[in-house]
Amino acid sequence: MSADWQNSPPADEYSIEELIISVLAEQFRNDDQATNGMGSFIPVAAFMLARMTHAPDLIWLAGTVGLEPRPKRIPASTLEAPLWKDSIMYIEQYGDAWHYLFSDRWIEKFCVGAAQLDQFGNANNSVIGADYHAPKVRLPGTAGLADLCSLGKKLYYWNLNHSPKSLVEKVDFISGAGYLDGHDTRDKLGLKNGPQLVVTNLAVMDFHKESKRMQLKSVHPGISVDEVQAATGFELLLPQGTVPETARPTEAQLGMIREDIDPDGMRNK
Amino acid sequence: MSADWQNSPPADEYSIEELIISVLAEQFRNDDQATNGMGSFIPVAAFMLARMTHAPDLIWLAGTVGLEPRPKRIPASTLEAPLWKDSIMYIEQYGDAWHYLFSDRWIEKFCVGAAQLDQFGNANNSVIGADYHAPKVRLPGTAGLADLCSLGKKLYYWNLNHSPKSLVEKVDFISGAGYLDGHDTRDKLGLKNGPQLVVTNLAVMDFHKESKRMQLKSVHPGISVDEVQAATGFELLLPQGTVPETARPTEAQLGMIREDIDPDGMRNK
Amino acid sequence: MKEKLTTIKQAITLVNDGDIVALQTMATVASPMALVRELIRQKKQNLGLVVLVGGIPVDWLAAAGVIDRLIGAAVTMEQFGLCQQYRQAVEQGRIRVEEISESVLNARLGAGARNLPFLPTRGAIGTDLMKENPDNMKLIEDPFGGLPVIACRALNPDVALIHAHRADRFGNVQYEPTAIWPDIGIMPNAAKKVIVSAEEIVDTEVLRKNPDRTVLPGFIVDAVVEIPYGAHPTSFYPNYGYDSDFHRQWTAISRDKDQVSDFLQKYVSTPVDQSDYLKLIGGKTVLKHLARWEEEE
Amino acid sequence: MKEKLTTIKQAITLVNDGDIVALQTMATVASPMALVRELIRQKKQNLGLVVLVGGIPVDWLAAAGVIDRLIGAAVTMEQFGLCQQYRQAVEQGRIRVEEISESVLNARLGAGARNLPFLPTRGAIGTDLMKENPDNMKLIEDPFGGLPVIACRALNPDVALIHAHRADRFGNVQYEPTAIWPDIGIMPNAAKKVIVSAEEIVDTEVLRKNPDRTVLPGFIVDAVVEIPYGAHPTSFYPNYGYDSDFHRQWTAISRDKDQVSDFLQKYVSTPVDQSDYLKLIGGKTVLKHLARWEEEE
Repeated sequence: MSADWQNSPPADEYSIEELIISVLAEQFRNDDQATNGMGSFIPVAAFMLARMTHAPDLIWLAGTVGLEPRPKRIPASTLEAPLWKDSIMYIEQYGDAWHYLFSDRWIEKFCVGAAQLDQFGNANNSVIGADYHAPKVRLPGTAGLADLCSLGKKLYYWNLNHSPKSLVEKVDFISGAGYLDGHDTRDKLGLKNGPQLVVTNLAVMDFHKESKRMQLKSVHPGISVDEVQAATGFELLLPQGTVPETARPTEAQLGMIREDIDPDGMRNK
Repeated sequence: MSADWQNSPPADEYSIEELIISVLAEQFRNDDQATNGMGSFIPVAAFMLARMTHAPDLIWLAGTVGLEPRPKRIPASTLEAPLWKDSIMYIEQYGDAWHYLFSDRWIEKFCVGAAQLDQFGNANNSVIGADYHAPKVRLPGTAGLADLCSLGKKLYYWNLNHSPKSLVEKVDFISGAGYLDGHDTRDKLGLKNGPQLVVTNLAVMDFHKESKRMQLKSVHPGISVDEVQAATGFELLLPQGTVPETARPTEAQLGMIREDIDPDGMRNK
Repeated sequence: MKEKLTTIKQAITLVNDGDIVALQTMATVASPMALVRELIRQKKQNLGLVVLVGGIPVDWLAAAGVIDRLIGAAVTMEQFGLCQQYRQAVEQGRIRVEEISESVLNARLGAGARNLPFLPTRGAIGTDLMKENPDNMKLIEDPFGGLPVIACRALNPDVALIHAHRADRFGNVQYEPTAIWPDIGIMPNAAKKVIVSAEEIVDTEVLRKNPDRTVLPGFIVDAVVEIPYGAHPTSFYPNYGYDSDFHRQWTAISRDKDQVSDFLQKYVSTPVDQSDYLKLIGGKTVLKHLARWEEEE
Repeated sequence: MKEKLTTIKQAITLVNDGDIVALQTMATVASPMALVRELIRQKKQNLGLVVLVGGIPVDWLAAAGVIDRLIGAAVTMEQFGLCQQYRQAVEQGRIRVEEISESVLNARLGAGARNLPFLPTRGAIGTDLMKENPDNMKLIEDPFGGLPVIACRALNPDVALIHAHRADRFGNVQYEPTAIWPDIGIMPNAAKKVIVSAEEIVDTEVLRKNPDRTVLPGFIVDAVVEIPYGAHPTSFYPNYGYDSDFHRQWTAISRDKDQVSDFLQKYVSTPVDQSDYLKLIGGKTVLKHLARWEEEE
């Protein structure tokens, strides 16, 4: 743990990936449990950063497989063995994972990307287009997202391409349940928690407490509210008063990301 | 494997346990899979005997845990590690056992004892007496028997104390489903197979094809049909013609039981 | 990671009167006997037990009046006979038994561990277990038109008591390759709290050498204590066998109230700690003998 | 025990046209690629695939026209991108997808393995997966009055294809300590037939040294073949990493029909055996490189 991370000044130069990593890292507390899926270089960097700074006891289940691993740095895949090097435990993926991951008892937080995300935080990683059996684009598929969204997880979405195509009024297919039609439609199915935050290359959004509509939380340095709205496929709710600026990563955080966590730059791939 | 077991003459002197072991051994074929539970010295001896003679490929899951073990001899417990010495695989008992044991896909044959067995092969290892919550006798409990009886296993019961108390018209409590009320009452619940044979200190019984009532199959040497009937708490069906005599164990079988399988005499405990 | 290492006294204060306690135990195999003795010393009351197949710990807890109900598939000490104190208590209506089969136990605990309302089984269909247990076992139709199944209601014990080969101070628990019964394979996953005694507390580095042998992650464990020979008189493969002489001593007197009281006084109340207990049961001579496993002699 | 050792040609004749084939595969992890190539060589038709997360083998089987339906949670090669041949086939309606989540897959296969008509999950509630799959996912009430669950219909694939670290000639299969995904942890248990390729065939005595590492008992396995590097170009921990260069070669041409045809001709049809294939993919130099795992350099 870097001794001076708490007093480090905000950095002047940073990449958008580094900003997103620092925003996500902030979401993880010392008594949280988190896990990552495939292609999750940014969340993995965020977990590692949180563990090196304010949340050393954050429990991390790498790739849903390895408990408390010690990868030297972020490897080329977040779903291959080098990520869970030196784990304390291997979670068997049919039985154990059902207890720890596919239930709402443990591992509460999950960071994930989605091809489409709508105003109520519903996620689509399945198909673009109206015809499910002859789609315009066949996406990878829901993988575990459908489960995690419905099983009381707190979901943190990241999106490097904030656009009206990725943030849409209504997803073509619900691969992961957000707040469904808003208000209490999620609660009524007995689904706890749900989407918490959406961090993009332009802004940070959360969800309105009552209506469950997506709401601007902060804009990144140099980005205007209008720019964010113009890049969004639906009307974003605005917070009361001035929209704050997203906190920049600190120099100390950047040092850790660039030198310790991800010297190979997997976060940019 | 003893070379001359096939031509060995019937023995003159043998214990009732040895007779029962040889009768049970006969039930296991080369392509069968079998397992044993607690306190199962007689079935274990039968499996070992079958494997040393006519069924060398009989798959044995020792204590439901150890696949194809090589115990030196029958140990003092059939549910402790010495029984599954040198196994090829340990079957994990929550997940794997559900697939291999608590389904009707694998491990078809099971030998078991029951405190009470009725005319339709229903078994009781739970309570003696009418009041379930203040029974006359609290027996150990069903353990896995309730499952195995309902999950398409072929069940082979042994009983060293053939009496009107152990072979009763109706069990006080069905801990393991036999043919229920006989005829097609078992079939109607979709339960396959069921009790095949009851081997006691007096006789061997099977079940009538249509009525599913217990039927005398053979009487042990020196025992009369009347003696068997008198020791039975219900009317036994009789086969057509003369009731045959149970085949005695051979000299070769006795040698294997006494010298190789069970030199410590666990079968008599 | 959070510190979970504590004393046996502190650990057992996590058990409240009236709790449903999931207890690792087979007829003579691997049971957290030191934790069980501490339950008796702390005079816990009205506990319910969940066991797959209960042996001597069930008999002791029955004898000491700690338990008033049991959910399980069987209670017996196999070749040492029935648990007489338990049996008397049931016959006299002091312990209420919810007898379930192994697959029903698996289903109830599995549902609990997954936070599902139930899991199905087709084991036990046609038996009287269902008739006596309509609150937890219901026959339901297959929505796809197949055979009906028994829906087994989720069971989440308040606390699970486990003995293991080793653990670190953060509650990560390892088991040596051996039989993994549901009492270690599913009970702690379903329980709301988990208390573990381990033969030894090791550095986390030791666990990292064999991550496949870690059976419980620290985040589900609430307390861990170091108790060498913590399963005596039950067996703990490969470390030591069950103590036949001790079991026979117990069964010789276990029908008699006064003798039972003396026995528990001697072996449960008097020893000040595990080391004291181990001296009492015969010390190194006996422990060396058990380490050889009697069947191997 | 019964002999199960055979040739890859014989083993794959156990797969019939139209079968539902459960395939071990993650994005870039452990897939029985030699068996997959043999499916293509034998020109199997109208196969359905069951995958957790399919990678390059799914793309090849789509490209070769072997499969016409897929039951699975995702298809992607992670950092190497989408499976373009698969994607085109789905978009053109040549492959029908039953997309299910991981817990639904677990439930469908788990029910199959236990011979239960269904298992429940509360994953995927509220998604559109259910709407598209009413035959296999039905919302049912909890008979105990709790929240409803999705009943997931039992799935018993006709055959499972598995690659493992070692096996004996009787079909007992071992896996080294590593991630155990559902493709090895439950798929073969649910399947009606199981075909295994292993890095090496060993004497049964070798398996007896580590019975905890045996993942499949011989009695559920129908055929076993020895195929060193049988998972190439996917990874097989700890033996070898995935072949990044090979994956990139594939993705560079995988949108183009003719180039795809040439690629499959070269790597699938031409090699006469595994040894020939290994020479073709770069021989010892490449294999040595993969054995080091690129991340560890």
